Amino acid sequence: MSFSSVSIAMTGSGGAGVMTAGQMLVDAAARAGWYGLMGRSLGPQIRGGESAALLRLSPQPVQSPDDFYDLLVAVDWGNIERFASELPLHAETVIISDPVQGPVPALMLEQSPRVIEVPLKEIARSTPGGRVNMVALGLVAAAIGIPAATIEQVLSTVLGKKGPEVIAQSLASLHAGMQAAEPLAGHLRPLAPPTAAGQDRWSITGNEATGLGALRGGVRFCAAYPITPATEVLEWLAPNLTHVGGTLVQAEDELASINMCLGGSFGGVPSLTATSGPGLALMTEGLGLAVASETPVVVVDVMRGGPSTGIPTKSEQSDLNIAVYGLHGDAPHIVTAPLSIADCVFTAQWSVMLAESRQCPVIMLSDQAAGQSRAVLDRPTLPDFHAHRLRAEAAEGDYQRYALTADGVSPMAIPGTAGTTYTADGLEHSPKGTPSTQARHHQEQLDKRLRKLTEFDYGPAWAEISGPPDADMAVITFGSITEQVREALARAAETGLHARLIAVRLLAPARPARMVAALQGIGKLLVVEQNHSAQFHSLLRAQYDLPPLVHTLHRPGPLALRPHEIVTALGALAQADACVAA
Amino acid sequence: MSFSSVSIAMTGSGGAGVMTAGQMLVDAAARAGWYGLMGRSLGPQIRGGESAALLRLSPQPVQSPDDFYDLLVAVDWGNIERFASELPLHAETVIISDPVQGPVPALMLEQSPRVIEVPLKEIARSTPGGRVNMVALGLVAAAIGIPAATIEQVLSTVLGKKGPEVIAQSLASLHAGMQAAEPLAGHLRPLAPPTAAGQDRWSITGNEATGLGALRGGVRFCAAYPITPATEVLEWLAPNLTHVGGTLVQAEDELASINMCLGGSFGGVPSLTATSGPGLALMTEGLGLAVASETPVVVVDVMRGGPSTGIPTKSEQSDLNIAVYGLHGDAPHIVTAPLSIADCVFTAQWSVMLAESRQCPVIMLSDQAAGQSRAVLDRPTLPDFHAHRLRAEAAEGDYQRYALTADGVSPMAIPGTAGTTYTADGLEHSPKGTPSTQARHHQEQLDKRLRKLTEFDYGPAWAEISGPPDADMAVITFGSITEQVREALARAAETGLHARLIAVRLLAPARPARMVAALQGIGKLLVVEQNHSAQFHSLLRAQYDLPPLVHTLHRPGPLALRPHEIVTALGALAQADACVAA
Amino acid sequence: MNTIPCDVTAEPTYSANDYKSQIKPVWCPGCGDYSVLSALTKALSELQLPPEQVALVSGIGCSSRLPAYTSLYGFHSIHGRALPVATGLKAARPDLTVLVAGGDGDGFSIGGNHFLHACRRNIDMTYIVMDNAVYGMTKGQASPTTAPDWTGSKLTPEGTGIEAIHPLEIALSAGANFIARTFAGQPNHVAQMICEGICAPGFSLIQVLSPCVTFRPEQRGYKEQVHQDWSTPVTDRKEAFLRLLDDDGFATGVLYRGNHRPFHPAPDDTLSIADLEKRFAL
Amino acid sequence: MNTIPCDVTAEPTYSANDYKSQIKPVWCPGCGDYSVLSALTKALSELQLPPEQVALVSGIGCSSRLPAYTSLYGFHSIHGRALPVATGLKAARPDLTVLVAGGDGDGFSIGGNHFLHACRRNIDMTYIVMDNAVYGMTKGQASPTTAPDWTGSKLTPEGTGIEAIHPLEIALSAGANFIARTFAGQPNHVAQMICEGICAPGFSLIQVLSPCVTFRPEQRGYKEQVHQDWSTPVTDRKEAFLRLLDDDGFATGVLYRGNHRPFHPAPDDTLSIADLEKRFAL
Ligand SMILES: Cc1ncc(C[n+]2csc(CCOP(=O)(O)OP(=O)(O)O)c2C)c(N)n1
Ligand SMILES: Cc1ncc(C[n+]2csc(CCOP(=O)(O)OP(=O)(O)O)c2C)c(N)n1
Ligand code: SF4
Ligand code: SF4
Ligand SMILES: [Mg+2]
Ligand SMILES: [Mg+2]
Repeated sequence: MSFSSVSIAMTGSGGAGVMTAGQMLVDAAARAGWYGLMGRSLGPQIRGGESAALLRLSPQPVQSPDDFYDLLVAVDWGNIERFASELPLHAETVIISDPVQGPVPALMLEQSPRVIEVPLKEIARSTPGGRVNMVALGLVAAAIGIPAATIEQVLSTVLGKKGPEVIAQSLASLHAGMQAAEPLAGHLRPLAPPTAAGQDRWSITGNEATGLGALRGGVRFCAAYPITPATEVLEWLAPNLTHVGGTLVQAEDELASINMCLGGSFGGVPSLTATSGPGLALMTEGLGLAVASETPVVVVDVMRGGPSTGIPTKSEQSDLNIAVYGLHGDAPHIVTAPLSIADCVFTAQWSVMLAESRQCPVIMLSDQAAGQSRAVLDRPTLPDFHAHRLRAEAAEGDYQRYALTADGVSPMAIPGTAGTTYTADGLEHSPKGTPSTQARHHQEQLDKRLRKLTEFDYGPAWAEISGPPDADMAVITFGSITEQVREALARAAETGLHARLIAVRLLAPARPARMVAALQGIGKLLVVEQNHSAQFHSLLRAQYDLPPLVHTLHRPGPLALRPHEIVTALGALAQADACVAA
Repeated sequence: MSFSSVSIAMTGSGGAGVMTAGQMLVDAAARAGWYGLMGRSLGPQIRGGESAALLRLSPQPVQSPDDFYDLLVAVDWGNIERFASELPLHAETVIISDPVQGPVPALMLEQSPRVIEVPLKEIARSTPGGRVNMVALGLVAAAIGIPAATIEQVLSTVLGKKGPEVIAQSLASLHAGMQAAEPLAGHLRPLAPPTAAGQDRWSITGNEATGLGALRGGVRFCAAYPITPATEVLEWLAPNLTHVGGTLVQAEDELASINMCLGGSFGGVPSLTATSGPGLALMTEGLGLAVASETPVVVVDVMRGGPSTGIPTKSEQSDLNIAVYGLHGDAPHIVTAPLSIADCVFTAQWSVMLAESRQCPVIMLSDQAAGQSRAVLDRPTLPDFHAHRLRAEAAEGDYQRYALTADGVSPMAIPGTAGTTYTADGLEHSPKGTPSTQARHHQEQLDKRLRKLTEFDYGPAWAEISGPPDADMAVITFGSITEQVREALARAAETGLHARLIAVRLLAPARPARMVAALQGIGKLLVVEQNHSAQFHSLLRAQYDLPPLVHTLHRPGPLALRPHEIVTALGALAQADACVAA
Repeated sequence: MNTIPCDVTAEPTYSANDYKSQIKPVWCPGCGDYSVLSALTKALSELQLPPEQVALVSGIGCSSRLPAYTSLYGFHSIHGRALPVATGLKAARPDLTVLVAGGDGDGFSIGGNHFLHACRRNIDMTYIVMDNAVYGMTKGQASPTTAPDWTGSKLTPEGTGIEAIHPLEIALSAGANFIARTFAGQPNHVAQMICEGICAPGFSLIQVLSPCVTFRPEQRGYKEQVHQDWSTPVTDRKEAFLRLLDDDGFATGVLYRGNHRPFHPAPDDTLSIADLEKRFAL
Repeated sequence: MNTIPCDVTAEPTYSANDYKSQIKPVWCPGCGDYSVLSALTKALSELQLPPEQVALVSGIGCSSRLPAYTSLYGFHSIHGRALPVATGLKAARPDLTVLVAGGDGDGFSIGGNHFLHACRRNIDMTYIVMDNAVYGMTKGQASPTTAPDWTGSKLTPEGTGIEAIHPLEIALSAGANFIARTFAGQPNHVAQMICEGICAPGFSLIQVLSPCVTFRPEQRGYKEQVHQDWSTPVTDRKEAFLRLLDDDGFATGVLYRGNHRPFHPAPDDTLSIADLEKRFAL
């Protein structure tokens, strides 16, 4: 491991409250100066059901899960078989198990972790109004060395509204838990001391970050239909959009939400909606209209397990195909993907800018792992770009909404402007917008709609490229698993295995010249993605000339790809013989 | 040209009736022993508006349009600029123009065709109740040598219901037209004599053929929402499905029609619907459910100009992307395309068989050019295969709807069967069908759903491959433009340019081993398709290893690709230097 | 058409339990949907329908989880599309008894169009809507039956500001043939309504007020609010409308029992495919 | 909110022709939609609305071609989605006058759900449905307002066998605030209804019986069938329902003029983005 961190899983079913405890732990660690990450593994139940808070804390910035958990605190073992595979352990792992919950399931003992029994429930019972999750919280905080004062303060703030009695009871449980941490001493490496904050720190989830990026980019209208795991984007936007002078409408379905956004955007107001796979499927007809009528719009797809209803609460990167290719007809549009939780702000903001500038739909592929995880990170330096739409000025003459311009972008008139009225149309049309079945008009408009996307300079933001310029190996990836790849590459470098990182933020349109430059000198390529059919690999094959030797590492959700697996795949690629595989 | 044929365009706006005349001409030619093809070019108007009947007649079987029209009969020149480019002429073309309609538009004179003025309207006026389209019909029939008796007979049959007076008037116009044909003598090569019918002949459109194939395959339920140019599939099925004991329901929209089909199919009845691009876009969520719940269903997409509403009346092959990649999540399914009008029967029938056998959705990509064109052809020899779904028998034990079988197909219980009740689900599930969020179940079911498609033996029907086994050049294509490619290859062969034809009927899943065999010895490949962004080419790149030198010939609709263009592209490929392009 | 033995007298073969599966519901403790499940199985045992002759189709939502908890043929489809799936099934397999279940969001929001047209098409099936005036499954947003001033949703923190829909009125307008309302807290009444709905020809709508204890805990109070005012159904649309114009949303019983012709696609089975092919011959 | 000068007295600036474009309609000669176009331009000139302040949104169908024939800001969207597009537009740009136009297929078949929810949401816009009880554009299939025994469609050669929908009843149930019916053959009346619809707050529905001379030539007879029975609007839902229960589908005039609160999203504009960012800071 290239830096010091502690990974902790807290599991518990029903109203055990492990999410609350996990959240407080991250908050406290953050206040005390650590960086951190908290993901969630949830069952299908609305209330209760299995759940796990998946934390990683570190003195260095961290946005990737680690290979294994150092500490697993089981408030109970309910339904553990359903998600045990999401909790990789190793021989150094410490399991805290409450004897009243029965023996540690065999499944969890395969890697021979150390088991320490702590009667969490009994301890909770021993304090009046005691809560087992607070006991667990105290135990963990003490074990890894979070200052008591900080965790107490967080607890008091979070439970503030519940009144002094509840706070006092919870504090008592917390303290009881802290005292119970003693047997752990020596078994668990405490966190390395926090680094002084050189910069402001933020605590933010990917879905909140996406909402913020949208507002920063200029979005002032949103039509919303809830769907897991995208709902929080919409819920964050609802009050905040209003606060900055915008509007959110709850729609009757996704057909309505996308088309409402087109209406808002036609009115000149940058518009966005967020959804997940099933909703995106319902939106593709509307997105096609956005392409043909050249109406800017952003759709954030927070990906979950598919196909169909699939696994709504768990992450996957399997909507790449539909995002890039899912519109009928020749329908060029833009597809982006944020590379981390923090990058959700940048990518959402950039997506709005691109939609407005290119007058086309942008699909941003976030995912559950980024969207519903919280990170404590340095306040990101954020770009200034925001919505700029080329507008037509009031005119007397013959306004051509779909004029054939050199760069393909035509000035767009906004209702209210005199002299430039026109009818936006999804039928093929002349430059003026008059419906046309003529071959020439069709060709011209198809050319124009493609040109405005392919001949635009997206700048370096199309991908994040790092690593040695003389590397002959590269890893190419997209989306939130970039963080795992980053960590894997750092670790591999420590063992002398150097590879370049190409993390693609712009998935469509293709950037052939940029890719040639990015692949300069690369003879071996590893494609890393989280889905079953290696969709990214097939996209890359279709659009780019790849090096002679290409390996892929792909797996569907919900098992996160772990850094060590990427290191292993890279090692195998380094060993592989180009001639055999070519 | 490798065989003798005459190509005729009849244009006219408003109620001029060129379509009726064209239809009668094909019918008469057919009865007299010729083969033929009639396509349609239509404007957006419901009634009136520009239209052209596009015919080709020949003693040999013909399903491809020719390079140029030999004869253009303009009943009038209304809106000719809108579709002139769809009517390629050459110096040998004879234009029949009615002087009262004004001079021949300059646009039509660019290739210096011969113009012969015939006062069609005046001739019509000279017979009581005279109709200008019947005059034109008589003129053309006489000029190319269709026996008068046959055309008279067809006319009387077609107009039968309108009563003897109308028939008599129309016959008078017809005869007047025949007499007016005299000035054409010597200007137009008459049709070579018809061949004796060795076999029954059929007159059928692609949309009718699709309906027939569906019934032959076993379809007994259809839910329908009209859309151009797919409506005729549904309209043909409406009475005929009923006649063979099936049911058609008109749905409120395409979301309903696809889901009604899933309901019918869940009930054990093979189900199909037909639509075009915008409707397919609305169906992808339902298709994803079909994938996950393993419910057989066939969707015929009769492609038209896209994106969005696009050009509804004209042909294009631009829905390949959405058909192959348009479902969210990892959603393997089957995509087929008929290779000609006649092949619509085979491919529809095969598609039903595949859907039933693989328990998955099949999207069949037909197009306007095939669907709305009528061909006179030898009665096709049709395969026997039909729906066979692996059914679960009544059982006492523990029925597992999604059992992990070797070939991936699990016996499906049909409601009414005792002991095998289960719940079909779009949520990820265990083999039994119980919703599950477990990584293992997800992986198993994803593997199974892929395996049942990739490990199936589709047999030689996956593609039609012809041409010299030792060729080093091949043309690869799909869909109804295969006929143009066939004709081009025949012509090229006459000039000593030999190439193999690979016409792909199975567009998904990929058949890598078969493709390796098909490409055996091929160093140069020409990809031919009718769309703007070369979607087929990018699909091939993504899924197959292609020869070192690949050219593409692609163009959006509505201009049909003409055989000579393909010959030219092939010539250029033959000249091209592999090393430069590789 | 299926002939449902709506006057069963013989020795019963199936107990309510025979209609239950082994799967443990994902519902929250106290959720109204548990009672609907019990009531449904009770109704089926009263009618003594063989489980394999009954199909239960649903969409997506907490309530839409119902099928897997039964021993019927089930189709847990996608959000909003239960009615089309059921329509296709019944049209293709008129011999089956087709039931549909789901929530207010599934049925009246995303599924609103199918609701309208299913009422109008009036195919013989029974639609049970577990109405909790909220999207339970996605953690508490307003549905079409939510009051405009409910501020419990983060998506509409000031309330939706739009009036709740009247599903029974829409059903009546659109042509449903049997319309009833009941309350999950009275499972015997729910069972009775389901029995009557199944036995009524054409499209039957049963709105079940089914509390969401997690996101609408105040709905526990429904039991004080409901009143069985519609103990005798009316058969006249006008009277039914008048009833609804006075409705506070909590009257239970059969609102309306009509006389509309159910839709019957009628295959005639008169020709062979060879006959059809002949028509293409010249 | 826009304030429409519904009592114009000043010297008129815009003639009806100022609201027309140069584009020749694709409609068949004699189609009822021509009159609706004229009536619309007449209504707008009566209200003297500046063309650039008015947006006209439509779906797909013959009738939905309307926008391009006007000089307004138009959005010819996709089949069935005119109302959501218009809703987004009005919510984002409350200063504009928003009109929506389309056919019975577009509005009540594929667009039925949006119709329901637009009535309910009651946003200030005016929806003109050119009802010809047929899908004109796709060459003559039955729509939701087609009588069950109409055998003119190849898709339902025996008739649909299902009852026609009652769009005004649905609108009334769902919460539309202004509901009228008129007939294309009486363009002055159409214009008047459009004026009143625009001036009425909230969602206004105007059903225009607009003959399809090509696929429903018998509709030329509408002119003998219509009767202006609803010359005074009622403001009470109950009375409106009673009117509809007696309706033969040909009464014209304002059926209902309600008092429902229109939906107003209300931005408060109180914080900067920097303020929001601060909330993420530790
Ligand atoms: C196309 C689509 N959009 C959104 C969702 C997310 N979703 C699942 S259930 C649901 C609402 C459920 O509400 P309701 O039908 O009232 O059922 P309840 O959970 O209240 O019983 C939503 C919005 C989805 N699964 N699919
Ligand atoms: C998604 C989709 N489905 C189907 C169609 C085909 N379509 C175009 S217009 C139309 C019906 C039009 O009927 P209506 O709205 O009554 O308009 P009219 O032509 O009668 O004025 C249909 C089905 C389409 N364009 N898009
Ligand atoms: S969230 Fe509400 S509706 Fe869903 S299971 Fe819980 S109580 Fe029932
Ligand atoms: S088909 Fe009917 S509705 Fe369409 S333009 Fe012609 S007359 Fe009008
Ligand atoms: Mg609900
Ligand atoms: Mg219509």
